[in-house]
Amino acid sequence: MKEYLIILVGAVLVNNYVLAKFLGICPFLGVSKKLDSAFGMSVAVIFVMALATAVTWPIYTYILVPKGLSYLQTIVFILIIAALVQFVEIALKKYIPALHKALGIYLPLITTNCAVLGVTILNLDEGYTFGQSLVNAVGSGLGFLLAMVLFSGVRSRVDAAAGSTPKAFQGIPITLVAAAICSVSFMGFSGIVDGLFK
Amino acid sequence: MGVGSMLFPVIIVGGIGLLSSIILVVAAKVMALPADELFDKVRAELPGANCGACGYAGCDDYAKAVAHDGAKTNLCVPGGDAVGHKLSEAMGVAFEDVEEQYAVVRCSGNCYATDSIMDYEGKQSCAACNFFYQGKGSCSHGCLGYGDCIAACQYGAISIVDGIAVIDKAVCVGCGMCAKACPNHLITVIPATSTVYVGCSSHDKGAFTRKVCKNGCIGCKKCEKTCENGAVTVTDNLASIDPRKCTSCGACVTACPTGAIVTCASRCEAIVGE
Amino acid sequence: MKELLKPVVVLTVICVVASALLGLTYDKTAPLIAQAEKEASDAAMQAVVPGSTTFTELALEGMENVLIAAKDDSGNGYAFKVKDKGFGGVYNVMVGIGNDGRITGVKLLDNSETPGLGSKTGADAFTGQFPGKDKSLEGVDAVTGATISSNAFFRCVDTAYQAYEAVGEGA
Amino acid sequence: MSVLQKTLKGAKVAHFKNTENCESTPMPLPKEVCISMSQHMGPPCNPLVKKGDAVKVGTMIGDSEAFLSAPIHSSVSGTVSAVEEIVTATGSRCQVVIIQTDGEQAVDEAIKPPEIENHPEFVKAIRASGLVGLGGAGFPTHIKMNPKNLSEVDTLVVNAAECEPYITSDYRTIIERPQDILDGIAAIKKYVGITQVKIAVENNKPQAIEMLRRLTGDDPSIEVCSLKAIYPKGAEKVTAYETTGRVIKEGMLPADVGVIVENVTTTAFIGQYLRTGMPLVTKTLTVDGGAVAEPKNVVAPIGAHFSDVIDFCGGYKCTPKKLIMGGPMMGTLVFDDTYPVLKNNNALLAFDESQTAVYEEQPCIRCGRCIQACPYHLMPRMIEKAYESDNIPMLHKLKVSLCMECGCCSFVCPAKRNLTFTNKMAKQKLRAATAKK
Amino acid sequence: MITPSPHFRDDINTRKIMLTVATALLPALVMSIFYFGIRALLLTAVCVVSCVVFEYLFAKVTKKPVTISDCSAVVTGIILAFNVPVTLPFWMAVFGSFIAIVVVKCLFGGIGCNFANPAATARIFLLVSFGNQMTHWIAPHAAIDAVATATPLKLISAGQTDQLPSLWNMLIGNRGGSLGETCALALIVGGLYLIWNGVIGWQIPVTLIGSVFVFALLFGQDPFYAVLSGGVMIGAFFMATDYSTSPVTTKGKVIFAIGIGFITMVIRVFCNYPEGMSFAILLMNILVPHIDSLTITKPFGAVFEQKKQ
Amino acid sequence: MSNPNKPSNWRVLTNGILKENPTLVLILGTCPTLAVTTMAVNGIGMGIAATVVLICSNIVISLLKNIIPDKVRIPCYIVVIASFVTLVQFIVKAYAPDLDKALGVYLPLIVVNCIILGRAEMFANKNTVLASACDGIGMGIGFTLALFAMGSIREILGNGTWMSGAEWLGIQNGVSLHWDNPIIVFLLAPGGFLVFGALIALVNHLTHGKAIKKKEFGCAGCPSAAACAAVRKGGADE
Ligand SMILES: Cc1cc2nc3c(=O)[nH]c(=O)nc-3n(C[C@H](O)[C@H](O)[C@H](O)COP(=O)(O)O)c2cc1C
Ligand SMILES: Cc1cc2nc3c(=O)[nH]c(=O)nc-3n(C[C@H](O)[C@H](O)[C@H](O)COP(=O)(O)O)c2cc1C
Ligand SMILES: Cc1cc2nc3c(=O)[nH]c(=O)nc-3n(C[C@H](O)[C@H](O)[C@H](O)COP(=O)(O)O)c2cc1C
Ligand SMILES: Cc1cc2nc3c(=O)[nH]c(=O)nc-3n(C[C@H](O)[C@H](O)[C@H](O)CO)c2cc1C
Ligand code: SF4
Ligand code: SF4
Ligand code: SF4
Ligand code: SF4
Ligand code: FES
Repeated sequence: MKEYLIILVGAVLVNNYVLAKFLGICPFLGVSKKLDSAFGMSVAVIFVMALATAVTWPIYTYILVPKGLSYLQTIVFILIIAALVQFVEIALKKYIPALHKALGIYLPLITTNCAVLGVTILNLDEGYTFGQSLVNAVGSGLGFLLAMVLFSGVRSRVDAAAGSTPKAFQGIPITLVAAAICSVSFMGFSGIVDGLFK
Repeated sequence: MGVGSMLFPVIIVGGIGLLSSIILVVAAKVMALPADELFDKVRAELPGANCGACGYAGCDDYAKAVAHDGAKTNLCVPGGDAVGHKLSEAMGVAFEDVEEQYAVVRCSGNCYATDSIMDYEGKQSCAACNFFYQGKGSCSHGCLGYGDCIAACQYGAISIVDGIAVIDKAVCVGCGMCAKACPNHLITVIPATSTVYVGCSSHDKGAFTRKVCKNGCIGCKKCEKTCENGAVTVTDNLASIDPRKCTSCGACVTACPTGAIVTCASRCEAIVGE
Repeated sequence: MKELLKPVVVLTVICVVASALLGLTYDKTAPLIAQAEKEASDAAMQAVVPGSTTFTELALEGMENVLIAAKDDSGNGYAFKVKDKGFGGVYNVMVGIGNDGRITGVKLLDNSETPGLGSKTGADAFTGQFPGKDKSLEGVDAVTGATISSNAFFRCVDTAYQAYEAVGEGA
Repeated sequence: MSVLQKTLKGAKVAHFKNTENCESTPMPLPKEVCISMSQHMGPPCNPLVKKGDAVKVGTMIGDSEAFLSAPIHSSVSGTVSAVEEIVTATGSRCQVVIIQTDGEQAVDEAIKPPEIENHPEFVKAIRASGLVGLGGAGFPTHIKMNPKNLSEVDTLVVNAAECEPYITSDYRTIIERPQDILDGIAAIKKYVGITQVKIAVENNKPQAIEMLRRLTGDDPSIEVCSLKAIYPKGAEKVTAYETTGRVIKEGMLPADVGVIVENVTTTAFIGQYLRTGMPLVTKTLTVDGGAVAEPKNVVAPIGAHFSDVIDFCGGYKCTPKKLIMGGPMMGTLVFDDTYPVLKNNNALLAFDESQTAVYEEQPCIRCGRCIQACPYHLMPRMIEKAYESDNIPMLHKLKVSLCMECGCCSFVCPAKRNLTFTNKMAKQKLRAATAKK
Repeated sequence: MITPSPHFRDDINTRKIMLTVATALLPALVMSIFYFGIRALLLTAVCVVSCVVFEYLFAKVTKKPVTISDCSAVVTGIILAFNVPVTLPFWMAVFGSFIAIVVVKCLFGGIGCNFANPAATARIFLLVSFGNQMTHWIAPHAAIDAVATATPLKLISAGQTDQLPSLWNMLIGNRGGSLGETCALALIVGGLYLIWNGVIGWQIPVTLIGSVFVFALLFGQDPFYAVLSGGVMIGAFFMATDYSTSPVTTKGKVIFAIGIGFITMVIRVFCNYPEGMSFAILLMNILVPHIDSLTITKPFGAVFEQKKQ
Repeated sequence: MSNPNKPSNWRVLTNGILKENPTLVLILGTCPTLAVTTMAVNGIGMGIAATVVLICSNIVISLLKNIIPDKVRIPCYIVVIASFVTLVQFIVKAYAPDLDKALGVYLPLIVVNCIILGRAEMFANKNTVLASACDGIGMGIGFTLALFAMGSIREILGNGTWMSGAEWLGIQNGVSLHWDNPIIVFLLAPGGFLVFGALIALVNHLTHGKAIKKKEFGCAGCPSAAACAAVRKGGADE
């Protein structure tokens, strides 16, 4: 239990994918304008991250490694994720249209979100077990959600004042500066994992 | 070496590729929903200005109407003929000309023609100034010159020249956003072919108008009498020109004693002449 | 049917071709990669045990923080690759210990310390203090502002000594 | 009002009641009056006279069928010289009747005290008097006196708060015409079936409070409520809440919670009218401001030009920078002093240079003072932002439609933002947007 | 002249407010000069001047109206100086001012538009960049190049509670720490002055100090030391109350202050940094837009339609 | 975009460097940009790796564009890209193991770099092999330059060195400024965001500066609005 918590807290607060590890920056910049879409996107990401981890971990551990083919990791993983996302989209559209309406528009964006491929690869780099990997996937997704939700508020403030921002900084640049401030604030949590679970 | 080292990779990656493509193809088949391809096609052709000139709530709405409700394909004003053609093509219907339009400001009360009655120090916007005595000008119908219309125009067609708004016909696409923004409803969208229009909106009595503005329409009816095509009528102290009858001959322009009837060329010159 | 089959075939063929090519190249480059890795590891070991050229790996049981324990074939001493947790996470150190039980050299390997702070524990100014010291590490100063990283380094050295003693007993 | 009830917020506005000891004095008859056909809420009246007609004091010169209108009477005797259209200070157009006075002030023959037996007759008489709310809004009083739920209306709140700075005309009414007030209250009690009366006075007028308490001391149904002098205690919903604890909800009328709120001078006029039958033809205004030579309370004929009123007060000391019709918090500016006195004018202020700082709008510093100050707990700063970004749903959510334009938010804003005015524009924008739907 | 109503305004303005805040910070400045010597004054001057100059230059470069006359940069400068050790090299202070004024404030549109507290953010940037210099605290009345002393928080986190200064010394500021944060008494006096003046409400300071107290108890620490050490006092009265970066409604302010208290104690107790005030302020700053939109006031007499199903 | 005369290959190539710089103008591939640019040399390494993948995949995809059916377009592209990425991984691991460590997980993540997939979708899919190759080269150089610039700024400010760790490029030790107190924050995540934002703003300023100003004049009732409108009219006729 404790080890799972360690992974979870670490993934959400300390090694936040967006603010500390630089994964999934594109949606972070692109979809954080409104709280609703930030939330929707994040939920979709959590979902796909967990699903992708659940599929890729066994394939890597039980097929690629025994055959000495771990170098195929990249190609196999991305293929699986791409197919998975597309499949999930089709399936949701057909069977759970309500959910598709909420998350559907974000799904195609996810294939090219480094956070998803990143989490599957990093899980293996860290040598996590299947359970740990799943927890890490969900935790990273939650970290992504936290960053997105927090940032959507900041964005609303920043965008509302966009008129008084210098021309050259309007749009993406000022958003990045805001991200810098958010990311520096998260540094305060460094060491929290050791501190909490001493 | 060789075959051996290639066998497993090929089997595994090929297998996953095969499997996933089969699943996708089957899934697409089994779970297929009618895609709204027509909508996508139509929407892709629209300029995306979401100006509402078509009469629908934005481009998506218009695309939907074209794709499913048989709306006309020539309603997108900013897109002009080009978009009209493409939409017709996408829908497989005959193309009708888009009526090209542009916006004109029906006020000629620039700073040489009329005065300001008060020293307005409040918020610098037409809508705000209009709250006080219907604006700072001695003519309460006139252009306030704070440029609410400029802010509304996505195309940068409007500028303030000598205290009144002037629209550059060459830049204006006729979306009508400015007309909605003007608190005095001075801006109207007219067909591109009509180059003569009345540059005044005052229904005040002629005597009063003459007092407050040199360029205002005083309702003298000279234009009505001059026009051979019967395009000009004066109602309620204000002339109006029916663009369908007007041949842009310019007779009324010369006849007007105050210069309230103008040509768009003279207006556009004002912009360049500045 | 054809329209159903085509995607399947195309994707499969692309996969097959791609993976075949990858398999081939892997065969070609794998030895190179392994060699590069070994060289790096050897270089680190050689750096901490002066005069050494080749090493024999020793088996150590029950010490999960010791990644590699190796004995210099020419008898100059031992090299231990030890892991611990630093400020930022992984913290690997190579420690060389001579036959006299004194440190012959240390080297910071993989780490995720803050560049400019914790990463200073990899700089010569810090690691240069170690050679010649014994287990007590008397006179070694921590890097100011990076106590946590320094302590991680000290713990690594400590672990290396434990491994050294274990090896010594075994030998 | 219970002890636990929280009072509504507001702004600590200085009082400047400079003219509180200036007895109201009638001004000499002007040469010409200009009587507007729009002196009330609701559609303007139609002129009943034309150029050349002779009129007398009290002659009805304008009326309308419309529900929310009240007739208009001539304030002088003389000849109509013109009926024309003007643009009013608030931007609407209306007709005015211009009358040249003959100096005789002959009273119209039809004028006589009304005979009233019952409620419908009372309402009819009030309408005939041309009375509209003298508290500022100009709401026709006969409609207030005739609520749909007559039987449920049990309380009359006499609004003598007079919360705006400078203005003392209501105060003078209390001091000078207490009997009119009591008569008015008695009439309303009798015909509208009121059981309790609250007289709301701000505690910066201790003399008035003391006097009213003395006069009503033996009547248990009348209570004189002393309200803390935090602007705007005179605003209808605020007054009703502070005196009775009843909340007039969004979309409700005072009558829906059983209350009629009536300005004190309006009440006094009812008393006077029932006695004399003279319709509303004069109005007491406070004339003050740095540019006025002798500030005083003036009884002016309705329709008198401001310039004549000011001349009576010794003319200008210096060039006025701002001419305010009404109080400084809510009044409207006029740009020239030919504007006529209206029924619901209660002050005319001519501010000099030193009183008219031009406040340059600075960026909002998010201090939250505007939110703290708004008596209605609105969020002016947020409304401003929503207005600027055209966020109609947000304007709706922020309930900008409730804003009474009291001016507290603009008053307290350290960045000098024109919040009240933006609210006004936002209200218009929201109305336009909802109308479209 | 025609202007919208009201035609009569309170005579308060932005500059008066900022100067009042600056005045309220004076007692703490005097105390810090008393404890740390003239360099405290110099460092504050460097921060203030560089803040003002950066704001001026930014306006010039971007061709915007120069706003230095509102004096908000002065307040930022003083607060920034109060948040760093007295030994900090001047150029680092200038860098901090750059971050505060240019990066955090002006780029976002200047006063009122910044979502993060300029001084707190700058302090964190400095802390992250110059860990050594930013944690080089000297004892009161010690020479500038004296060996570093431990702050009370450092002692608490190191478990050396027996070496803590007495509560009285904590109150009057006779302890190691950042330039302006040590003398709790002076800060409280300044804070009360601001509350009395109506520049700030009592809600944020009281709730913040209260929540630090409560969470300290919950986390098993001495609440009095928790409240008097580190930047709690300056944070509660001067930094968490910054208008731009705190919620506008009373309810929001209370939530905000509780959040700061909680995060401060979490960082102090569980994280690497001995002090969490500035991080907590910054983290809660980020939440302010959400707090604001959740605490929209209910207007007097408003009727909200029932949500449609 | 219905311009019939396609831009020349040279134009395509140079486009990527400033006008359509993938990182600083199109804002694609943000993650590696931010993550690996703590050192100038990492920027170069990442840039070169991505460029190689970009060129190769552009070529292959434009070759295959008529064969690949729509339904499996994305998976096919991804497989092609992933293969090249894996190849590059082999090479880097074998010849520049230090760079491999520095790039870490971002090396395999080139697969999902939006630049590559984006160019495949937007360009290679529609253009000839040669044009696609040119596009790949142009975009690749643009990407590399941007990363190099960012890496240089961050390394100089944050570490007080420049081009250190470039042994695999044959550069020994790089330049050291002998700065006792570099501003470490520039090496960390916040510094990354900050420098990236500043660079984009700079490019914004350099490229759009004129355009934005023109628009502003047209709208804000500035004295030269009329002249501006005339200029714009002239521009439209061009
Ligand atoms: C952004 C940041 C990164 C840090 N990185 C490290 C680090 O890598 N290693 C380390 O020991 N301390 C690091 N610290 C410093 C610690 O948080 C702590 O202040 C320090 O270990 C105490 O050092 P001292 O007792 O040597 O002064 C870092 C601090 C900050 C602000
Ligand atoms: C259509 C309408 C009907 C009204 N009916 C009544 C009524 O029956 N009883 C009443 O006391 N007030 C009534 N009012 C008056 C208003 O509630 C209020 O007193 C008036 O708008 C003046 O308020 P103010 O001076 O605060 O703006 C009515 C108002 C309107 C617009
Ligand atoms: C901000 C504000 C302040 C007001 N102040 C007063 C006041 O001081 N005295 C007053 O009689 N009416 C005042 N009113 C008008 C009242 O709301 C209300 O219309 C009036 O008392 C109703 O009486 P009436 O119909 O006799 O005018 C104020 C209105 C507002 C919106
Ligand atoms: C009560 C109060 C507290 C303030 N606190 C700070 C502060 O903590 N940090 C800061 O940089 N500026 C502070 N300022 C100054 C100013 O408001 C700040 O620069 C704004 O954030 C600029 O938008 C404060 C101002 C006031 C009125
Ligand atoms: S001038 Fe008016 S109609 Fe013409 S483009 Fe601009 S907004 Fe549209
Ligand atoms: S045309 Fe209308 S909107 Fe434009 S400046 Fe004139 S009054 Fe304002
Ligand atoms: S929002 Fe309206 S009601 Fe509230 S203080 Fe401002 S003007 Fe008064
Ligand atoms: S009072 Fe003024 S400065 Fe303060 S929040 Fe409101 S609008 Fe902003
Ligand atoms: S590069 Fe990481 S999400 Fe786009």
